[in-house]
Amino acid sequence: MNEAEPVKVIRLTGELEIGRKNEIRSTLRAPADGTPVLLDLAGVTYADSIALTELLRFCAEAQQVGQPVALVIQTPQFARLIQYAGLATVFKVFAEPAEALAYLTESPRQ
Amino acid sequence: MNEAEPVKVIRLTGELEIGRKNEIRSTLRAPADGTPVLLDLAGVTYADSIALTELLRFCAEAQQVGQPVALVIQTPQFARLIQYAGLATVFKVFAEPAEALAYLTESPRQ
Amino acid sequence: MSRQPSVLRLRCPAQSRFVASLRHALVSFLRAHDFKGQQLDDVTTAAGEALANVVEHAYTAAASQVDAYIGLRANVDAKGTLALEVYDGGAFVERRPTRGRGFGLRIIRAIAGRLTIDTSNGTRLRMIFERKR
Amino acid sequence: MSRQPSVLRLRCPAQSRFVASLRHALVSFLRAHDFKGQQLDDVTTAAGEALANVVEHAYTAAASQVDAYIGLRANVDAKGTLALEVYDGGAFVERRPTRGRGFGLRIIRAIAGRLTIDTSNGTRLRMIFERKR
Ligand SMILES: Nc1ncnc2c1ncn2[C@@H]1O[C@H](COP(=O)(O)OP(=O)(O)O)[C@@H](O)[C@H]1O
Ligand SMILES: Nc1ncnc2c1ncn2[C@@H]1O[C@H](COP(=O)(O)OP(=O)(O)O)[C@@H](O)[C@H]1O
Repeated sequence: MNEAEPVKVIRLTGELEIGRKNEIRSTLRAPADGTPVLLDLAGVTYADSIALTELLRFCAEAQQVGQPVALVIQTPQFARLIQYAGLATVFKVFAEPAEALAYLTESPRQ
Repeated sequence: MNEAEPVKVIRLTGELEIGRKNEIRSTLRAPADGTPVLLDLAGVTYADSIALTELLRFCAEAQQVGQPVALVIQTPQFARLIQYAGLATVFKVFAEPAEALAYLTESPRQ
Repeated sequence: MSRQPSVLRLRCPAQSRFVASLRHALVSFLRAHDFKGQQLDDVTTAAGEALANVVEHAYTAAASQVDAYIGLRANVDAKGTLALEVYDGGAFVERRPTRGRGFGLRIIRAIAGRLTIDTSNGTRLRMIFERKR
Repeated sequence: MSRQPSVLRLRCPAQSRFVASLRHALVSFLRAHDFKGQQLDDVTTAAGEALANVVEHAYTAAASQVDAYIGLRANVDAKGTLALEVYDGGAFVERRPTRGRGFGLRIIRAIAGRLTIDTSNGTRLRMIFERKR
């Protein structure tokens, strides 16, 4: 990672569920400048479709400003939730932060 | 603490409750030689009267062989349980292991 | 192994802040009945989606004085089969799928071997899970 | 604040391995209703003692085919008052206090503001707790 391309890290932990909808929504705000975003969700212990909807909205907003987003997910429940929802190909999911960072800083993008 | 007077440490953690009765009973065995015992219960998160009954039995057995016993308890629920059961004066309870150790190794006993 | 059925029943106001604790109570109950690993996760996920749907949809058209509740019933029979029901006293909202929504029932369908949705009197989702060992 | 009552009901075989999870389920439910700190601990302690008594005493004289269950019901009303019931289908055992035993009911009495024990049909302990803020 070099100075020219910083990465913004947004971290959410614990249970990402309906009771925390507003908090999740306000945490997931896309920077307007196209900075790549590493969504560190490694400390999430549970997620539901309310969280998925917020993540989808965030990624769509980011895409509009050409901002790449990589998700770090280590919780089996969360990873399977994304499969069950049919969103496996929609999110860029990595098990390790280093892999996500490599994707954000090294891969060529248009 | 010196070589002449070692202290045996017995540790129990988690929930000391009816479902673990047999395990608690077999862990709480008094050494036959009168070695002082530090019962390290600092990591106990919950206790019930089944655990109290086992502790009482252990302390009574220890007393018969002249073996001093000090309990380390830090959990408010556990400390209050002992009060509610009317056993505040029966157990030697300390909040800190160092205090319990000092009691076992330094106080004069008959 | 238990010979008798075990039952957990919960009823709470249909508010989002209760959903997590209903789920936690269900997890405690299921753990005691030897549900674990992926199956425990999956059942919990399905329950969470059904509970969230009640909060989000069941009472949207209801008058404010209505008793807006969520009900959950989990029954584990002698064979270890779980019948899980999530129900409400609201009204099912028929709706066309919208982009970026509509994951809840899709997730539940992906998980539950057998699912029935009864909308004759409020909404009642019933899911059956055979215990995996 | 919830306007409607909330209810948790649990029924499990009267076996010691279920007691912890019944307690955990109760804690989850109570936390959602703003019980915390010493009061949450105390209610949990009282419930744990009542549940343990069912396992230890209720069915000692019963035939082995009997449906030996523990029941728990927690009702939080609109004011936040908790009515907690632990009940069984066994028989109350009258007994003289023995040294080193008999702490369960003593602990429950020290905690519960209002306690009734109904032994007309199995045993039913009912405890009332006003919510402290
Ligand atoms: N308990 C319920 N009460 C009323 N309507 C419901 C209920 N559960 C589901 N629905 C209806 O089914 C639709 C699809 O639900 P779901 O797949 O969970 O997606 P979403 O909640 O994202 O809309 C909801 O939008 C709603 O119209
Ligand atoms: N649910 C119950 N069913 C039958 N007998 C009970 C029940 N609860 C309490 N008892 C009786 O009351 C006595 C006192 O209970 P308790 O104070 O908890 O002490 P302990 O369980 O240590 O005997 C028990 O020994 C038993 O005879």
